[in-house]
Amino acid sequence: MSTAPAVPLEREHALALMRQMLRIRVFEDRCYQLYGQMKIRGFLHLYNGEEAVAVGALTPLRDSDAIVATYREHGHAIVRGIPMTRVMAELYGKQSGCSRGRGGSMHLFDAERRFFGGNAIVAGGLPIAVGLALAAKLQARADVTVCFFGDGAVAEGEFHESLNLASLWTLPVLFICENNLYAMGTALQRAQAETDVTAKAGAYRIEARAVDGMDVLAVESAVRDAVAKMRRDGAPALLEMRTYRFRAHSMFDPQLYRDKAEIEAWQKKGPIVTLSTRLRASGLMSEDDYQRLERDALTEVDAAVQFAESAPWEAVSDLERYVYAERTA
Amino acid sequence: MSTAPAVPLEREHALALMRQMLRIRVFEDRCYQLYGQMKIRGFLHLYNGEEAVAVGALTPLRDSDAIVATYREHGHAIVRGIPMTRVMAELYGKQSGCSRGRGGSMHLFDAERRFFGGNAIVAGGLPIAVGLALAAKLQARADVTVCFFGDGAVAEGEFHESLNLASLWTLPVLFICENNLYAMGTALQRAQAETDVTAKAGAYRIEARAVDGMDVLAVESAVRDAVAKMRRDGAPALLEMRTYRFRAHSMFDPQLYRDKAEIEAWQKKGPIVTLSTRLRASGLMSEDDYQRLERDALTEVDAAVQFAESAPWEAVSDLERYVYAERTA
Amino acid sequence: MPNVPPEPQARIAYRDAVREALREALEADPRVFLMGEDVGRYGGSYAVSKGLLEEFGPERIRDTPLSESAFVGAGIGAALGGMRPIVEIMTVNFSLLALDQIVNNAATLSHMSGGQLNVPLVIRLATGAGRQLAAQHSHSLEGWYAHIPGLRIAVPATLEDARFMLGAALACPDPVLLFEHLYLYNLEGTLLPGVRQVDLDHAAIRRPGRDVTLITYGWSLYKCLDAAETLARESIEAEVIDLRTLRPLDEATFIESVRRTRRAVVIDEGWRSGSLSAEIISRIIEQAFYDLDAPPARVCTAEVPVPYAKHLEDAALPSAERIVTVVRAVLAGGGSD
Amino acid sequence: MPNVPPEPQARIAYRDAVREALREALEADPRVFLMGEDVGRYGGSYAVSKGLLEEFGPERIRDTPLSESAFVGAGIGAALGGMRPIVEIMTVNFSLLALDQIVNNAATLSHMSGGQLNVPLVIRLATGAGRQLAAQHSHSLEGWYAHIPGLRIAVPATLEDARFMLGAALACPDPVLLFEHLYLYNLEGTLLPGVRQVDLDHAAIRRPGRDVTLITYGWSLYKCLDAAETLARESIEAEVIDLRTLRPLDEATFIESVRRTRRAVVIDEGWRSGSLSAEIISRIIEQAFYDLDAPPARVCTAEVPVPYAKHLEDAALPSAERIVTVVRAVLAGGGSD
Ligand SMILES: Cc1ncc(C[n+]2csc(CCOP(=O)(O)OP(=O)(O)O)c2C)c(N)n1
Ligand SMILES: Cc1ncc(C[n+]2csc(CCOP(=O)(O)OP(=O)(O)O)c2C)c(N)n1
Ligand SMILES: [Mg+2]
Ligand SMILES: [Mg+2]
Repeated sequence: MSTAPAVPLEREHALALMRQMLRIRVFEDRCYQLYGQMKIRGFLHLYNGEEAVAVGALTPLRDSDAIVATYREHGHAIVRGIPMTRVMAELYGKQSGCSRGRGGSMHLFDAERRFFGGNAIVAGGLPIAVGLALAAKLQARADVTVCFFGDGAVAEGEFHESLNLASLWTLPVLFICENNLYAMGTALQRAQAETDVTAKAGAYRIEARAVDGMDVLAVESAVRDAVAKMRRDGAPALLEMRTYRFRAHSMFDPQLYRDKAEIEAWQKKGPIVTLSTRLRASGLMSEDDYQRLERDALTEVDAAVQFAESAPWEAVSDLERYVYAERTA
Repeated sequence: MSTAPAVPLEREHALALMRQMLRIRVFEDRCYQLYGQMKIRGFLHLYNGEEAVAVGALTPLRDSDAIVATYREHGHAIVRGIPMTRVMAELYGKQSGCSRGRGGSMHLFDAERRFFGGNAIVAGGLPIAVGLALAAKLQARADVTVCFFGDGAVAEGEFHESLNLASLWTLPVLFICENNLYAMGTALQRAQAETDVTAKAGAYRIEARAVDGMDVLAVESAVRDAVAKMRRDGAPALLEMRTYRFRAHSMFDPQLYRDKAEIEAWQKKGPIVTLSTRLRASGLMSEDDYQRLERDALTEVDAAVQFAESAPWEAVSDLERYVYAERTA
Repeated sequence: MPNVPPEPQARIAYRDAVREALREALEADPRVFLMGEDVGRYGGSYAVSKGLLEEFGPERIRDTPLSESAFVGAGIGAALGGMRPIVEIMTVNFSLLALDQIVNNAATLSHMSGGQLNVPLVIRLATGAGRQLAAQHSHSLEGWYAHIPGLRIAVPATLEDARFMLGAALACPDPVLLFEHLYLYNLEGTLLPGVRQVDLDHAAIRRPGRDVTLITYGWSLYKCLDAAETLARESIEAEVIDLRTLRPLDEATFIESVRRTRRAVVIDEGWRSGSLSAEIISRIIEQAFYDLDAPPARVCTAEVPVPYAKHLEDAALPSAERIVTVVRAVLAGGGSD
Repeated sequence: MPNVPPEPQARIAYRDAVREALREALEADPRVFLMGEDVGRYGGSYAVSKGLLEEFGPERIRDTPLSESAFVGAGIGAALGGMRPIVEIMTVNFSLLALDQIVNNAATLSHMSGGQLNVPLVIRLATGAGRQLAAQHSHSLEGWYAHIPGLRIAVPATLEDARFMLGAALACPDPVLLFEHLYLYNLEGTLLPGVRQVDLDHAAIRRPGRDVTLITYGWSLYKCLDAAETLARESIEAEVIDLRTLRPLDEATFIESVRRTRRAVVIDEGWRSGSLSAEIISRIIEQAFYDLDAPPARVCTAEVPVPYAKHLEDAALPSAERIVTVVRAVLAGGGSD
């Protein structure tokens, strides 16, 4: 498993990573509350504990790269730059939401930022990522497509078909498996005959590495390396991020399948506390810095809630719009 | 690649293998003619060149084992013991056919002989084989399920899902890949990033071996060993049979994708000529023996054609039967 | 048993009725087993199978990987192999990944083999919208599946059907798909005393009436019953028919009803175009055209991928209000909304 | 160009018309590429794309592995990425393996993203029965697909549509499924001079008539035209409408026709229950009920997985004879067969 690199870390960059992780954490915690208040409805899948993956993976990307995510994608959306206001408005189902209230938590989109969802079908995004990479290749662009999916997705046929196709055609897709050890209540070892996800990549001649997904620096460096190589050789790669979700699968999950001790053990190696300890130890971040970042995140989330609360509803008369493209005469 | 074993071969057994291969070859050649005469219609996929696989694989099985095959399954059906008369009648679309004329070449069935088709969807049989093995396991029977599929099927998601499930649940499925190097006109290296099919089994912790699929003795011994082990430990296995089809993919294939020289080279190592040479050299088979076996096969095929010609048609009034089970009051 | 007072019926939720059905089936027949995603440790994504793993063990309550095509196909194979599998596809939305197995194998094997094989497989699927789950989690495809010969499609709408349809499905040698509307899992009530089994052959008149026939199934049944209440206050007596099985359709029941009421409205959560309601209307036209006083009408889901926002989702789905409006229009000789 | 005599039209087969359309599209727009199983080296399983690999090279004529879900999904992704992919699914039968991508992604992305995304993807599929390919290779699911909002479903039945519908589909920002009946590939004739493009919006009256409207599409069009010939000999003038697109339906054209003829028969190769014909009948009932002299009727495929044997397959499919019989019954005030 690859861990953080030995290159010196700059204060500004370190704080930027911390800031992004805190933005996600505070956002998710607020979502949790808002669900209790019935402001957010439908399925809600929170990212607590996995922040290092989205932050580390998206930080090294270019604006022209494409991203495909899952239904647990608030963090990815926010880090990619979709304003938190628009993400929160989407969770409220408002017209100002990033999908005009039609998508909700599982379907955040931003065409301009090349954020292609938000897919609620497990493994459903992998073929799309392959196609986005094919488009880039055919257009001779050096852009990569980063595709996130869970450990549960590995069992789906689309995982197999997509990895083969990407490798066969030498397409620049970075497959990022967010291995949080469970697919709903199904532990990896009850879903996979071979639990080492990287071991599967060989069947497609794809290079793969496991990464400590609780360490944002490890994630960032692994992705940076993989993407740099990919821009040169155009070949796909797979990174398995070993991580853990701190909260239930969704808001309806009594978590019968795992015990508190396991969760607590993982919380001790949480991505925020890990980076925090490290930065304090190395003197790159003070307690004040941390407080400020957290305060900023709270302020931003407050503003997002404010925005969402006062945002307008889509008119019911527009229900049937956007099913087909609107033709301009 | 595993080749023939060093154990002594008995004359009777050797001739039985030869007999079965000749039955298939002569049957297929007749089908080819009959297609030209428009006696057989629809899609017709002939097995010429691959006879050693069906013969070697089915010979070691018990009556209680289950078989799942593809649309290129005449050989398997015949070796399994479905009377040639009923197979030929099926190709004619007659009521006496083994599927009452409803299935045709791609859908031969025999419930009694546990021959579960005849599946025209590439890779469609793999999940069914997993389920048959699951049934055997739940019923504590030591029966195995043998599942045939082509190299093309390896790219399908169902290959991946089925192998994982069989291994995860320790189900006695023998996956036999009939790797004839092409899926229609698509050569393996244009379909697979990793062309070694056995290399894929590791991703599911399944044991795999490549076998010389032109050598019926090699096939038989590999299957015998795999099945013996499977009856003990219940775990799935994969055998890749390296073989070649001598004829076109189906009757509509101009074979633009391969050249004559390649076909001729493979024909020289054909399963019948290979076994024949070997048996003659070792004195286990005389020219007379061979002539007699071939004559017997011709006689049997003649009789099958005779039977099919004179067999009755299903009544049109029975068109809607068998869609649902007929309830006995 | 005369003179024995009926046992007081405990209140039961639809979810629990399904669980009771599962438990009964598992107890009664060793060939029965349940498999699907998270049916075991998790307790079922809608808590339907909660406790069954502890009771019946992991051989009979099998958590599967996320491999819809393979485990549905494995259900077909196990059925061919002599078992009586119950496969749960978490929701109908994911069944699209298993559609090849369902349509090309489960539905064809009997006919294609000339009647040699049967596929006694039961597939349970949660279906429907109404919980703000958005476009990929809100399909109502039961009517769509009803197009496929070889399948039987059943939709338990009442507690009794939730409790006993599974038994009927397991007794049937054909593949049966049971669609449980996710909105109904919380439905509570008492089981009708005396009901011990149900069939898969007959529609049921859930409310008799003389002025118009409302033909429906699943969650929409309750919307129809609500609408009928409202209409009754206007002295319009609506007969409400619960189709129960969508394939084969028990057309005798609804044709007879429409012949009496001379007016019909079909209510169906499928998207309007090509919905089951179109089939029902066509059957009425083919068989009772000259008995009609007005063209049959329908209330369906708007032709949009179901949106997340509540007000939009509500607007997209059939509602008691829309049903009332359409019934009034039909009584005035007019048509669909 | 006055005074220039029209070029003599060469005879052309349907298959070649599709190939010409592909060639034109590939030449006109560098964003267009074709991918699918055996479209390249093999030349297409129905020889449609023969020669294109040599002409346009392997980057634009891409042979895919047998991975329907992945390459259809890749088509969606490529469309999102600015390309204009044409994905060939060898036959509709195999599209069941890609249905999740088609229904849950291609059809929903525009709406689900609030109109931000479009999926300008064209999927070509061979469809239909009639070649003794048996139950797993004879589906006619175009009507079934027409149930899904977000998709456009088009069925070229004539040489002109085979030649020009692809262009219209590529110009459309929405996902379009083009169903080519495998029986039509050998159809030969000359292209109507002057036709240079077609739309995806309108049905076409292929034969005018006053006594009854036959509504159909695809291969069945020719059966209807044959039936109309027979009927004409009995002085029954049938109007024949080719729907051309099944979603959205151009109902204006057939409703107007039925209002004139006052009688309708729908002919559709889908299985009868839940077929597109039911939708057509429902639309007629909803909009022209009071204009009808007899209940509309339909001729569909029997409700069986299509059998191999020729006499059984023939009996299962719509035929000119059955159409004639049903039309006579409708003219006598009766109904469907
Ligand atoms: C094809 C499909 N099957 C089932 C589901 C229901 N479901 C939603 S999330 C989930 C678990 C996925 O686990 P994983 O891929 O590990 O992602 P995680 O939730 O752990 O991030 C399941 C079974 C689904 N959405 N799609
Ligand atoms: C799912 C699916 N896709 C496509 C086809 C069309 N098809 C029939 S056979 C075939 C090639 C299969 O090749 P392989 O698995 O290697 O078997 P072989 O024919 O060589 O024995 C194809 C593409 C099909 N039948 N099923
Ligand atoms: Mg997970
Ligand atoms: Mg092959």
